Amino acid sequence: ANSGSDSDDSTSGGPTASTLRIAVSSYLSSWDQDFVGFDLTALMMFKNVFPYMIDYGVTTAGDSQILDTQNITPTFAESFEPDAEQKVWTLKLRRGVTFASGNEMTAADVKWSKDRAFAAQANVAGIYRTIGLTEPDQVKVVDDHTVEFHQAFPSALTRQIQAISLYVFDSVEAKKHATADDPWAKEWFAKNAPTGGYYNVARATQGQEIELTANTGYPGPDAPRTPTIRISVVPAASNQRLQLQAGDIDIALGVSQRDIEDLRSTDGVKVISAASNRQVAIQMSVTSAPFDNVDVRKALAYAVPYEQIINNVYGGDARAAKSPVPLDMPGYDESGYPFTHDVDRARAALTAAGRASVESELVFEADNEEQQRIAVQVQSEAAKAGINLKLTPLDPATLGERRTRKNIPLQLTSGQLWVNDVEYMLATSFVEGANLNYSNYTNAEIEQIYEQSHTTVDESARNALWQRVQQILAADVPWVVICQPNFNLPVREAVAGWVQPMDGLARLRYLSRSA
Amino acid sequence: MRILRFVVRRLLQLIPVLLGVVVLTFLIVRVLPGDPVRSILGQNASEADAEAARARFGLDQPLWRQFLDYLGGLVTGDFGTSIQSGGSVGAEMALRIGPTLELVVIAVSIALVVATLLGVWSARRANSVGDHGVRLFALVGNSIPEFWLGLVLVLVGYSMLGWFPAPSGRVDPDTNLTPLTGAGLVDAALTGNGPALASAAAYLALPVLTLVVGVMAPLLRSVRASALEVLNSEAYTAAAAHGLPQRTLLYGYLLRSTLLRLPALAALVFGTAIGSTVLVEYVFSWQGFGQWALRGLLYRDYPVVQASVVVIALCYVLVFLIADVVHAILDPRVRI
Amino acid sequence: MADLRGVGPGDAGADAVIVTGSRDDRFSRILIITGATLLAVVALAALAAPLLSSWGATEVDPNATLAAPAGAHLLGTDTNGMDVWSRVLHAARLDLGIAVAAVALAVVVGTLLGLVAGYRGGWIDDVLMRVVDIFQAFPTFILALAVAALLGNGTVNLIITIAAVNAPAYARLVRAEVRTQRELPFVDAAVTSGASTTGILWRHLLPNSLTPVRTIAPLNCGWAMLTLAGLSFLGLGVSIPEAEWGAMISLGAPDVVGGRWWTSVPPGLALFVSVLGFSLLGEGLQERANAKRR
Amino acid sequence: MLSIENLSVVIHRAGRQVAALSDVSLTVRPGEVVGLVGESGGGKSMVARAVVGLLPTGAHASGRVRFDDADVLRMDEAALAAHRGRGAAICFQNPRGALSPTRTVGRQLTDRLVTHQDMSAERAREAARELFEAVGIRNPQRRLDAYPHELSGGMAQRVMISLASGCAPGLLIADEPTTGLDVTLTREILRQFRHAADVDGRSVLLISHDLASIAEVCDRVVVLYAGTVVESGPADRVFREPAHPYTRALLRSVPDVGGRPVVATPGAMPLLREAPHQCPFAARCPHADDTCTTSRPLTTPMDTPASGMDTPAADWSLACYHPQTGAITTDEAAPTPTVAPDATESGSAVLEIEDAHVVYRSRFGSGGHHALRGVSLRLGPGETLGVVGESGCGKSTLAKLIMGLVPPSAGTVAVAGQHLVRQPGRRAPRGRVLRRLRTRAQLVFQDPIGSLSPRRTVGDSIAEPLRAAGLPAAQRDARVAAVLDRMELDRSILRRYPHELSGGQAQRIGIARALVGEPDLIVFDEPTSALDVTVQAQILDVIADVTADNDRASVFISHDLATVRGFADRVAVLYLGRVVEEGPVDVVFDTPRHPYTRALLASAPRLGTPPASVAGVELVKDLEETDAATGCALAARCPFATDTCRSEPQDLQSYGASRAACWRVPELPALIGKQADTP
Ligand SMILES: Nc1ncnc2c1ncn2[C@@H]1O[C@H](COP(=O)(O)OP(=O)(O)OP(=O)(O)O)[C@@H](O)[C@H]1O
Ligand SMILES: Nc1ncnc2c1ncn2[C@@H]1O[C@H](COP(=O)(O)OP(=O)(O)OP(=O)(O)O)[C@@H](O)[C@H]1O
Ligand SMILES: [Mg+2]
Ligand SMILES: [Mg+2]
Repeated sequence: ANSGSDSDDSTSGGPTASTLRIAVSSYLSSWDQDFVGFDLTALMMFKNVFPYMIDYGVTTAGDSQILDTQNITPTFAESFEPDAEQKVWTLKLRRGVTFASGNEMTAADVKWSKDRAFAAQANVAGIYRTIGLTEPDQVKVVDDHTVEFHQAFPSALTRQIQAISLYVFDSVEAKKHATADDPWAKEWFAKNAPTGGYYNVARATQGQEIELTANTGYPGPDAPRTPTIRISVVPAASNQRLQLQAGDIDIALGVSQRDIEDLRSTDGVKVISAASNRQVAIQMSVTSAPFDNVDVRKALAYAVPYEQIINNVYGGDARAAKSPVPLDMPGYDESGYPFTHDVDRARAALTAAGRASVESELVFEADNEEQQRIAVQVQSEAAKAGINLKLTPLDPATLGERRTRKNIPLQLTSGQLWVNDVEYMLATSFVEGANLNYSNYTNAEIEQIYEQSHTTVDESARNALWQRVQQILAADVPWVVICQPNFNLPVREAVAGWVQPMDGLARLRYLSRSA
Repeated sequence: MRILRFVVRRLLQLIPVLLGVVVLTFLIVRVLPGDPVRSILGQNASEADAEAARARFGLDQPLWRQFLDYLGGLVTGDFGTSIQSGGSVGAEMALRIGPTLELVVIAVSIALVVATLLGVWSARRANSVGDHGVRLFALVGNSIPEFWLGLVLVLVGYSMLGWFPAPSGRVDPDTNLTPLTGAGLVDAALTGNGPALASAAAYLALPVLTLVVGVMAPLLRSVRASALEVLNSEAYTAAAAHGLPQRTLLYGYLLRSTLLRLPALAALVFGTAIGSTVLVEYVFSWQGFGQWALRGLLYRDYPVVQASVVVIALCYVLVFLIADVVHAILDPRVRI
Repeated sequence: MADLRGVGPGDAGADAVIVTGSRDDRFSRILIITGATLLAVVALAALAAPLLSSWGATEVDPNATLAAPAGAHLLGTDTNGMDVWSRVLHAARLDLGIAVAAVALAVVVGTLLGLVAGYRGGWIDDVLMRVVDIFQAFPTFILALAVAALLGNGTVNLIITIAAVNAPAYARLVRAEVRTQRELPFVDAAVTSGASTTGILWRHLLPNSLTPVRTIAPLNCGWAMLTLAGLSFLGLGVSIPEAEWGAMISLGAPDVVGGRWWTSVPPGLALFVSVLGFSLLGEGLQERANAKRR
Repeated sequence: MLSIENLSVVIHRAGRQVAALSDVSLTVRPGEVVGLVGESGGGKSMVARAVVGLLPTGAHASGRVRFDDADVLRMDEAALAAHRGRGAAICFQNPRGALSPTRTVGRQLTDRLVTHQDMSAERAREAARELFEAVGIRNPQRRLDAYPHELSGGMAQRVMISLASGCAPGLLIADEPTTGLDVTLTREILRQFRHAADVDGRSVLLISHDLASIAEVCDRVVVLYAGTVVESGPADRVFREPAHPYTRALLRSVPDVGGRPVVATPGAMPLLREAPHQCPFAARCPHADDTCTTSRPLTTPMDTPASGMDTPAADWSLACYHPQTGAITTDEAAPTPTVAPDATESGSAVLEIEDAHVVYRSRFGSGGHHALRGVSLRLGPGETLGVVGESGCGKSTLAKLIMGLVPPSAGTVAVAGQHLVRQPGRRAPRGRVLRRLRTRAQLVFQDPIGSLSPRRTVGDSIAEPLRAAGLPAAQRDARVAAVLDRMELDRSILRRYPHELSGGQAQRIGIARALVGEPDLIVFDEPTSALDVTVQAQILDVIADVTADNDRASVFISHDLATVRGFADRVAVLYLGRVVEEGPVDVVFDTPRHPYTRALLASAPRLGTPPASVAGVELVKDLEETDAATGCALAARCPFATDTCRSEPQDLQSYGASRAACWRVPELPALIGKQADTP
């Protein structure tokens, strides 16, 4: 690690096969997911450090391993099953599971943890709302190892939602740090990583580096394979690349697209590729001019150079998207989605809207290089169709605020749904007031389909609903769906066991490194 | 004793300045567009959740109330709670300021020493090829953007030559350095950790070099000009005309007079260097104060921004104070 | 007088001892001329940008991202498929413009503050100087970031930002100068001649106090360009797709690692040359001023 | 000891060339004090520099500078290093500047002692203390640890002398050691050099532009003009009967307390680009003819006995085709200016100062410097008042007070009946009214170039008072043109900037500016002390002319009594902020009452005949060492002070036509006689 050459690792006493070194772009904002801590690094760390009761299984797709969104299995839990009505879910804990402090994990810990999440009124509490969990009282301790979750209504998404929310803290330890002012030990949680997950945090230098050691007491399937993982923060993408090339890190999570092209042909480095459900789109505010006119929206949809973006921004390594529903999501259907890059039709659509040209700002994330490049391509081509865009990069806080105010006419979004299901997609993106519905889009029929889907459990019936949804969206065009870039991860050749996460949060326990 | 009185008086004068900085920062962060709580809440948060979060951080209070609370905290050394991490800002800052100060102090010190040596050397050979060479070199260094220089140094020093450690972190984790102040060299020295000392020094090399090159030119120019002025002064001529030996001339008559104007400039340069660290820290993955403050600003982490500005301002005014004291010590004409 | 070896050993036969003439003036002249030439070249490039390039500054070539320098693109294209040569040329307008305008604004504001504070003295001086202290104690980049975030990334706001960062130095400089000038007999002479306060400030103190400002300003322009580049590097400068060297460097810097030097080296060189131009000019002027003082 | 033969120095600078010295030859013998005199730029310092091998960069020297058989110009580094200091040591022109500001004077002296006298550090400190004592520094132990800025000018000059003698040089060179010092100090410092020659047996080369003050200490004198030696010879002879017209001109330019009027020599010294081929003084010389302008006179010994002398003087030589003979007489002088009518009693006063006090407050709160203590003066139209006193006695403060630049902290000041600044119990005028009022009194400054705004043209500066009066441009131009004519200046000068002016021109401009608004009062604050000797005389001429105007009053401030005598009607002697003696000029000069006035008169430089009537008083200490006593301010320095003097202040008392503030006026003549008997 200190010389820049990987040949003398073994002699210099540097990390051996037992240590895996990962570079990330930023340090996690906090260890406290209940109250704060919502950045990607943090969520990824939580996934590996918090004891989650259930998680996705693993399946193979093509020649890569991916998380199986259809198969959610107990990990720290013994079981997590609903009653017949699908309203009351019973969590059974394994016996003898301990936190790093030696305290046993009990139902009281689960209860305290969930009470804390509700008290926080922040992200977990928000997510629970989608499956009808809003009150601490709805979480009931049955006995030392059994907890019941009483949902207000049944939901097809419960497993998925709980897979991303059901973690448990060492309440005995935590209460020691609680005070009258700070009953939930926020101060302590902010600095101290909860223990008891697949990995424990051995050392964390704020802003800089985190060292994880495998939790040998993990009771479930897929125990961690690498004893030690060192995660270092390297903000500059080019530095990550250099270190990967030099063998000073094994996995670079923050390398830019153009470096990936080069890294494919670099000695000692391989690029793990997989199809991804991450979707890049432009959301058009249907409530503000000029995109309140559907023809203008269509004009933009015709003006976006899809192929050019795939080629220029992703080096061809992306899939064209033909529907707001991501490829690979059950129910995907591209019938009737007419939009391709066609300047003439774009102009025609604009004329149909009675406009010769329109002006708007195109908002994107300031530090997001990918979005910036897309924005440039879009701007350049849209201008040819008479749509003049002013590129507006916004910092996270301003973007957040303007999104809450819902006053962004046009914005680039990219992301993947944590739950691979159209109902979840509608819930988050297309129903009135949904959080990701930056388009302010509403459609009575979609609202109705959404209601209907809660209780529709039959697969084909659901697919029928989804087909209709896609037709409506193709006609209303609230979004211009640009493409679905593939996932690429450059790693050292010695690294094995990567499992492609459908939520974008790496599960480190599968990874290993040969000497 | 006089010096002490002078220092106390100057410290008192600092109070309005710091108060001004506090007020200004407090207002500026709140006037900035952007919502500090949205980014911690997650996508599913409702307006009520946001309100609750605001209340948690006291952001629902009227402005004057917030300010008084903040001021009260400051007086007791409490910088508040970071919105982003939920942790104490004071504690976070303590971890961050050490490394950055170490970087800047070392860089500025090196720059000062080198500028003094080179400047005097240059002035004594005024208008020789060597003199022009040194000046041009400093000018060229001064004209390269720091971040660009940093990238090149990483590429050459680490990637191509492999002489320096990877631009990640501040010390080799395998040396098991116990962080005390956060400043690698200091911690290593305090804990008597030899390997860590060497490692921390190796990690410091390139960022320090980047900063040194960036701040060198003005210092060099100033030293050279003052040295020339002294060399041309009647006082120096008189000493030389009385046949004093070179050594006495150099140490007794040239050096101290030459350095008179340096402290004020050094303080200024220190300020610039602190500013530059934002970029240098990014390029070298140094993760110090600059990156912390920048992140705080981007996410409108009010307490973090406030604390970082106040602390930088404090550093700055203290450095100026130190510069004044040093100047007063160097220059017997200064009345204090 | 610098040279103590003014009279050196001569060979016994020769009657005269000749010492070579001073090269002070010559070197500072070389500095000034070189600096001015560099700047003139850059300024010319800025003016003639549309003539010298066949691509627009923000024009995207859809078929050529990161294309190597070749026929159609003299210096290749960047990650967005924009022509690097043409952008480097066009960027000169923005960079020079912003730097010069910002420094000019800083000079005007700083000079006015310094003039008033220095001449008036007393509590006005105290208050103004504390304000200046506050601005100066404000970390440069944070101040710049705050103004940028507050007012947005527009060109005018960048000018204001960079001016705000620089004005305190001028205020100090001018104030110090005015305070020394104020004690000189010519001010008393003006007072006894019945000149008004504004007359004294405007006609007597201002022109004399500007001397140090004049030599600092070019150096400062170079520094302003670097600040602008730094801001752009942090994403707070000129926003894409506007052509600006700092932004171009920051966009292209990662490419260098992959051997695609053309995206960031040309803007880097352009920036370097311009800053160097200002530095040389400033150093030359300062040298000349120092020589005059001697 | 030192023998300079045909030394020529040409300085090459970018775009210009200066022939600083041309064929200069002179010798200094062991134990001899040689004076080197001449106008500024004459090359005096260049000679000094050549002797220690310290010529400026770009200098091209030829000839020989023999020092104890070695040629300084051809010495190598090592030899030079040995020669500097121990061979010849210079006391520099400006002692404040020549002392390193960041090293204690003690260290600076011990540096020299350790280097040149091979002393140990402790021994050197002891020796330094003794040296300080030897040059008359009181409390030397304490002064060793002082920094140069803590010293007064006189003290700094003494330190400088000690530094030079600390090198134990064979030859001591003093470059204008008394410039900027008062008359009283000047005498004292010059004596130090005589002492060095007489007691330590050193050779001394004494450089000055001021012939009068060094006349009495030199054995021989060398007169330098435009880089050439025009005359050299025994000091007493040369000063009594100068043979070269330039030497004569120089001597006539010096004011004399005896009342001999100053005669100005028109023109200025040429700045030579190369060694002259003619007599460099020809252009200004009343005796010049064609010979003078076609060939340069060689330096020849005076072979004809000077008038009244029996034998030709040894080594008296000069370079002139038309040597003059005889003492300088008043015949050559212009007629004395007309005496203005005594207007004190009649009519309204132009200036009225009533018991004015000025206190400079220190920046923080308490304390402050009481610069003027109860000054009362009254001046009628057409009258000229001379104000004299040592440096720091409050002369400039008085000028500022009159001009309204400082407010009186007590008492009142009125110019033409108007009050400019806030004064106890009165409202101050403001705005345009004030600006107009201000132009009624005008000030001519000591520093002629510094008092002109550096970045405004001369024309602009002159017109300033007219602008304040609101005159239209055309009228302004006419008035400016008129005043320029009176100052005998060319119109082309209007477009120049101050730095393009010579000192004399600048001072004419200063006077023009003062005159242009036709003020009721002009105050001259040491208007000639920064000027060159011959230029001084020219400016004094102009001032004499201006003060002769009957419709205007003038105040002429000077540290030098002699300067005042020529044109003042009355004179006031200022001491530590108080007027100690006041009266008609002739009365005060011929029958001084106050011991301080006597001391000033006694130390005033004098050429030719010694003073007839006035026996001198020697003050015992320097001004800066006295602390204000409750009684007479002079008590601490006065050799005649009694307990009464020390405890009770005396007001001005009339003694005939003049008034003086001293308890012992009646007894003084007797006391002085006694003092003279017992030295
Ligand atoms: N460093 C220099 N460079 C160029 N010319 C110089 C320099 N020093 C002196 N001179 C010129 O040499 C001539 C003689 O100067 P010098 O200093 O010897 O005169 P000075 O008689 O000592 O005059 P002052 O009474 O003003 O001291 C002057 O004309 C001056 O302009
Ligand atoms: N602005 C000021 N603040 C404080 N003290 C002052 C100020 N100006 C003058 N003094 C002091 O007042 C005293 C009188 O000063 P002034 O300038 O009137 O003397 P002067 O007689 O003109 O002396 P010189 O002959 O040196 O010009 C001096 O001791 C001086 O130090
Ligand atoms: Mg001289
Ligand atoms: Mg004075």
